[in-house]
Amino acid sequence: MSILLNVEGLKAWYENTQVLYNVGLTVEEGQVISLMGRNGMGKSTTISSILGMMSRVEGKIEFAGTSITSIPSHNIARKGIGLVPEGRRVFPNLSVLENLTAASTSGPWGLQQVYNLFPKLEERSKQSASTLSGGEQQMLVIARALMTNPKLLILDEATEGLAPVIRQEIWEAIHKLKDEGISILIVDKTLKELLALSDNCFILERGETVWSGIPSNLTTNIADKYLGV
Amino acid sequence: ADDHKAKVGMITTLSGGGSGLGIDVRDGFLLALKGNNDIEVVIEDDQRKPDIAVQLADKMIQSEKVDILTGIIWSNLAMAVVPAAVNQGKIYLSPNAGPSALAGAGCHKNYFNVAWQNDNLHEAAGGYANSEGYKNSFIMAPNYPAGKDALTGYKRFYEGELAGEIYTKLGQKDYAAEIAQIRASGADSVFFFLPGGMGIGFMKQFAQSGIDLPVVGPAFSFDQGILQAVGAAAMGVKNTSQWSKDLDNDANVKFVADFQAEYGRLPSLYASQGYDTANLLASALKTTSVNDQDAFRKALKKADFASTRGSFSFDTNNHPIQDIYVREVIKEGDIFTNKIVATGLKDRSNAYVSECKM
Amino acid sequence: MSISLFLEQVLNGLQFGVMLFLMSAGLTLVFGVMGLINLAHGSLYMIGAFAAAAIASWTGSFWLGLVASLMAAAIAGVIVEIVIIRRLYKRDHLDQVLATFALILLFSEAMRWIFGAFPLFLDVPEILSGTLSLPLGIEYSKYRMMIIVVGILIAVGLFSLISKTRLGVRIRAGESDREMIAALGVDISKLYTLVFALGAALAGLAGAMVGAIQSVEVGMGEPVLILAFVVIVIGGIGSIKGALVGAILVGLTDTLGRFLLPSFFKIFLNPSSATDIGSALSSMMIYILMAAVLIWKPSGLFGNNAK
Amino acid sequence: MVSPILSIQNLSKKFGAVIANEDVSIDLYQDEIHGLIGPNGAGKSTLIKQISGEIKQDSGKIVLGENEISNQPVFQRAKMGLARSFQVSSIIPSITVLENVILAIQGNLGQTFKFWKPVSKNQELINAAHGYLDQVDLKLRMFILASELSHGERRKLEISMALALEPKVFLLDEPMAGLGAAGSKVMTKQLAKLKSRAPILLIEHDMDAIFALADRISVLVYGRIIATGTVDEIRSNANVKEAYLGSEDL
Amino acid sequence: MIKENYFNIICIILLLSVPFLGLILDEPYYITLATKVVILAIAGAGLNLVLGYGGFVSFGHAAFFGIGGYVSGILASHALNYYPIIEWPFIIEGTTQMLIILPLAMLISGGFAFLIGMLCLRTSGVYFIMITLAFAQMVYYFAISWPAYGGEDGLSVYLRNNFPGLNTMDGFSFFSICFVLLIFVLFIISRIVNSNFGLALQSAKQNPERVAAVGIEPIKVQLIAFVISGAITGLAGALYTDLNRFVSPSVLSWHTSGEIMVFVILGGTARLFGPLVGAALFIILEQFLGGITENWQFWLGFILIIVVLFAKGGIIGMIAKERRNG
Ligand SMILES: Nc1ncnc2c1ncn2[C@@H]1O[C@H](COP(=O)(O)OP(=O)(O)OP(=O)(O)O)[C@@H](O)[C@H]1O
Ligand SMILES: Nc1ncnc2c1ncn2[C@@H]1O[C@H](COP(=O)(O)OP(=O)(O)OP(=O)(O)O)[C@@H](O)[C@H]1O
Ligand SMILES: [Mg+2]
Ligand SMILES: [Mg+2]
Repeated sequence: MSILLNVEGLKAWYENTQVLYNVGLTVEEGQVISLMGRNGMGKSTTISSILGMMSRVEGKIEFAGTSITSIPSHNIARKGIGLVPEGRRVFPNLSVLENLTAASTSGPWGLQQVYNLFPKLEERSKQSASTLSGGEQQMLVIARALMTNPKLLILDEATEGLAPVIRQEIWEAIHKLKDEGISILIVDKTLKELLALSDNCFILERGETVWSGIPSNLTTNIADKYLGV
Repeated sequence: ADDHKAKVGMITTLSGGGSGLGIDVRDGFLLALKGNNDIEVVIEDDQRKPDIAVQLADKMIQSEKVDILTGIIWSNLAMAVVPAAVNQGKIYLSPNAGPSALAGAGCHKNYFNVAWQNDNLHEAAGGYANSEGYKNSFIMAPNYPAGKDALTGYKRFYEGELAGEIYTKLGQKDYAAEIAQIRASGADSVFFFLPGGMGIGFMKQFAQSGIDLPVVGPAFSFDQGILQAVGAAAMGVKNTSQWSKDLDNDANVKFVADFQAEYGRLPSLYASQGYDTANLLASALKTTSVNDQDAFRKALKKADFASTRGSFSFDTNNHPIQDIYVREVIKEGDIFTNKIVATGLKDRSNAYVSECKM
Repeated sequence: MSISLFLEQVLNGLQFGVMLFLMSAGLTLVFGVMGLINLAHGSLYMIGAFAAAAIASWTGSFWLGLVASLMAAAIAGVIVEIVIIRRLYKRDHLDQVLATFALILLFSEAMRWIFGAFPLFLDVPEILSGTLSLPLGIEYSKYRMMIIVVGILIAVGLFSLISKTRLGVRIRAGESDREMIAALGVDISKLYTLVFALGAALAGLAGAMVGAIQSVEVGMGEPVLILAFVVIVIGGIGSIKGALVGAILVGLTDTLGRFLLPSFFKIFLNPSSATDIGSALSSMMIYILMAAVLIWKPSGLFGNNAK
Repeated sequence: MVSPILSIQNLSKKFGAVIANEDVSIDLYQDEIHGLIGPNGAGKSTLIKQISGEIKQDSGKIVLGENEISNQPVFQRAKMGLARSFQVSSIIPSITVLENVILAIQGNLGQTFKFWKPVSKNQELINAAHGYLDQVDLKLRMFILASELSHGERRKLEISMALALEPKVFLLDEPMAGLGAAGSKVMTKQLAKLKSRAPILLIEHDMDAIFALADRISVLVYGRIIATGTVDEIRSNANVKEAYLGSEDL
Repeated sequence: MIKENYFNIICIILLLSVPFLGLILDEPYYITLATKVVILAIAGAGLNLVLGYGGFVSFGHAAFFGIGGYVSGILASHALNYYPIIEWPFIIEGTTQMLIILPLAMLISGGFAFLIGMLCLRTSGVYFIMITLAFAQMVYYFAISWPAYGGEDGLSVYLRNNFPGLNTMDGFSFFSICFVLLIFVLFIISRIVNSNFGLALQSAKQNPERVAAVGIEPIKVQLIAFVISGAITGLAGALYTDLNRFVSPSVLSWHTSGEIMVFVILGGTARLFGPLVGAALFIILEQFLGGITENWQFWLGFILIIVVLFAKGGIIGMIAKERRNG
């Protein structure tokens, strides 16, 4: 299997403060990868760096064999990375439908497909995104990322605030996506499901990759040390 | 020799809106002083802001130590600068703007107006309206002191009825509503005072409206600089002025020729006023010194210079006595300009002489 | 006062309103949609008018002048966006205020440098000069009629562009979260340059069209800027519909205020103080209107979120 | 009979056609954590927003202690003892973490209209703030700007600001969201301690936490309360299972 | 990069040296300019309180500046003409005492700020910018068309008002009064912004919902700040009338609001010395460029653009990056 995303020796800064020191991770085609670590350890920053949203990064980030460290965000996204950011960044002044059309590209994922995945969204298609409930917003951003028909879907805390039933549906959906050949990089706090789903895990501690391996190798010991569980 | 030297501070509008007027005054003034080494001129731009003008006057007086101030275009700036300056013993020669407050009770022996009292051109328009037999004028001006002076001036001489009297917003550019009122009023003539861009807008819109009434106004909206922008819409309009390019006297012929040669454009009313102001000053300096203020004032008051407008003398309140002409807008080749068609008022002084205790 | 005079004034108010809409359309677009406070909008308006006047007098064709106004303003807009504005999206709004204030100075003075201090000539084209005869004996200027038509066409066009097309949706998305829309694969910088150019072109067009019946001079953009802001704030920022309604409301208020207030005060005051108070009040009218609207609806008539 | 500290009586709220709350009544007693669960969009946050005053109910009554507060503005209700956390972190980004907490303290103490003494020299306020930051494990980060916090850290700050209000009632909208496994564990312990200070109305989608903490639970579905009861009652309620919990083996 | 405090001290020294230089070189105009900078800096400091710290951008501060100016002008002109301001129900005479005029100017402009603020603070953001402008424009048009105090021609008072023990007509004495007032105003503002109130004010700008949720009424905080701000700007207006011995509606025009705003942004918003640095730089540029070319506005615009592009957070932002409250 070929490597889709390869990150090595990644460093990143906010203004003048460095927060990533040495992050490395790889995503192979068709894999589900989880990125773990306690609060503030740099998971989201790693994701921002991959998508070209940080003002200063150093190190290697390769997607589908080409370096994407110094190209603008939108070009990275167009290469096939779809992002579900943390903190539900819906476009608040747009309706649900408009949020989706803003992101749409041609491909297997279209309005009908995401509506099938989240019927609630169809029901609310005219409602302004800012007035959706928290969980509804979360569904919307996942749907929105899918509308870009990505090769690699990045989910940052995508199940936060979702009701258990829906969360299960999301996990199932991820399974389905995986089956369709979409690679997935997940940050999530629900360890159990995550581990059941992942092909590989990376753990961050203060901006460095400190552990990586397959889920079954993640002993309670390691989990306790790095994740506090 | 050295006695006849003088330093002049010119505060005028050289940037922003309305700077065309200031530039003309300055150019006319400097033209007259060409080759005159006795008079040193310091020029500053007031940006058409009264507070800046006041500060520049302070600068001229305190730092530059000028003897004479001149240059201000606008009444409100003049009101800000002149009283303080003349009270500090400086001579002020106004090349434009003659607010009534400075002609009547507020007159001062050190203040000389070389242009006109604000009402003059409007008065002449009123007089002309009588001579043309207008009986029902519609009159209009912006809602600020100079606008009120204008309508008052017109009414002072005009003897007919008023079909309407409107004060518009200062700076207004669209006059559809007023034009509709004019159309409906049954007026037989229109008098308006709308300086600068306001007048351009009004004239163009009036011409478009299809109303066929004679229009009279003071020269400000029909002078050389602005006229090209109004274009054919101004053709045939009568306007009142104490000066015109075609005035046939030696001083004026020379002025018009020299100005064109120097600056490559036709002179304007304002340029003539700047030119006259400088010549007045030079004439007084020929015989006296600024250091002897009494004598200097007397020399100024004699107005012993060849004015571009022909006869010119000062009344007791130091404002001009002069003829005010009626001009008509014509086209000379490609250029719109004016020619004199009548005399509106002869040897006109102003309404405020008696209030001036000097 | 006759009915037909009153109707004519209503028509005038409507036309003034549409004219105001033309002036503010570009501003709403840039301001509401891109979230950019562009004080230099008036300068683009002026550039359009000057370009039209220059080209019209050179070629003798008003229509070529109009085209020139669109192009000159759009080009100026593109340059300004790429060189200056683009660096300021991430900054405080106030930096935009300062930069565009500086642009006013720069553009005004540049125009004076190039064209001199006196107003330029621009007149309505031959076929649109003169008046139309409407029912009830109303004579109405053809050119003003054309302004009404063009204004309404532009309103419809803009409205569909912004609310109906995907381009419009993306532009609006960018306003609330540029970073996010870029991360979804949209080249938001290019879009914004486009929008800015479009807004500028509309300003330029308005400058040329209005310049033909008003005056083409340095500084002509400043009062317009204020009026345009009043209009879009009354309508609700970012709403094209709001701008149109706001413009017509302002146009009617101003025109009818000017016309009716002095006669109204004549009912119980002597004519001269009635004229005084009436004209004083009528010059404040649109500001009173704006304050009243905002106190009643703090985010304008059609604005949904106060930003 | 003990009277409730917070009593919500027959609240209803509609947004156009969407019925967000219909006839919702909940009483909150001393020493109690009352869990509020329900599917996404059931109207939980809407309920909290009505209680805190951010939006106005269509009908119904809210009583805090002795006082009806249904028509009070937000800040009054906060002053009277309602502390809320927001579902999406709502902090003040341009000031430091410490100052965020100080703001809450000064709001609680009614010390806002002091114009002279610098906050940075006000040791009392600072010490108090240290205490609240300690409770959420944020003390080490207190001098950085709140905008520089990571997502999870913001959640913590949010809670610490609620603590600083020393309220009569806590309204917590998904405090665990984004905290991570470790954080949730700590938070669970803390909330258990907190309820002795003031009762908590707790919205959570984290069932481990809610079942561990809540004394009673109400389930909101389509704006209506379909069940209220103890943890065990709710767990075994078939309707709740279908509407909310799903097949998750608990 | 230097500490902001050191930079501030350097500013004060430079500012003070200008009038001394003026005295030594016998260039009284330097003193006038320095005084103008000081007065405009006071106006800017007032605006900075709401615009910088409070985060609501007022485009109507010309109203307070002008009202302060007219209070001074009207009181003085009545005193000079021996003509009472009101004769019924009781007589109010004019005065030329600065010690009465200045507080009164602050009181009245503060009062206006209260009324205007109460109505305007219902809105926010750009709507606030425009509604404040609307009120200022109403005052402006009122002043232009109201004939009692000169209308558009303005009101001349010929002499500066009196200050016990000083000859205010002497440029240096008048400068000293203004300078002391500036320092006093800056001191007050620095206390306010660092106080509890200041914290609430800065917070209300960022997140009013949050502020309300901790039991603080954001509107009340903002209204108080607006009133203080209006009063300070009114003080500057009164001094400006004294500087020019003249006041006219042009100080009420939106250009004045715009310029005060430009000073604040140019110097650095929410920086104590921002307005002073901004006003000084602006006026130096205006004088310097005006002296070398007729097209100085072009170059002024050009330089301002360069400043915005390369100095994030204004001049002080560029020189002293780190921003702490106050
Ligand atoms: N805008 C910012 N400016 C400065 N520092 C920041 C900013 N955003 C995050 N940081 C810092 O960067 C570090 C990493 O943050 P990041 O958001 O990547 O953490 P995370 O692993 O995603 O945590 P969480 O689980 O809480 O979301 C943290 O220490 C945080 O304080
Ligand atoms: N202003 C509004 N206009 C229209 N609908 C609204 C508005 N505010 C909320 N809603 C709708 O009301 C319903 C209840 O929303 P609420 O935020 O209370 O849900 P919730 O129970 O908190 O959900 P979650 O667990 O997902 O946060 C949702 O369907 C939401 O879309
Ligand atoms: Mg994160
Ligand atoms: Mg919720």
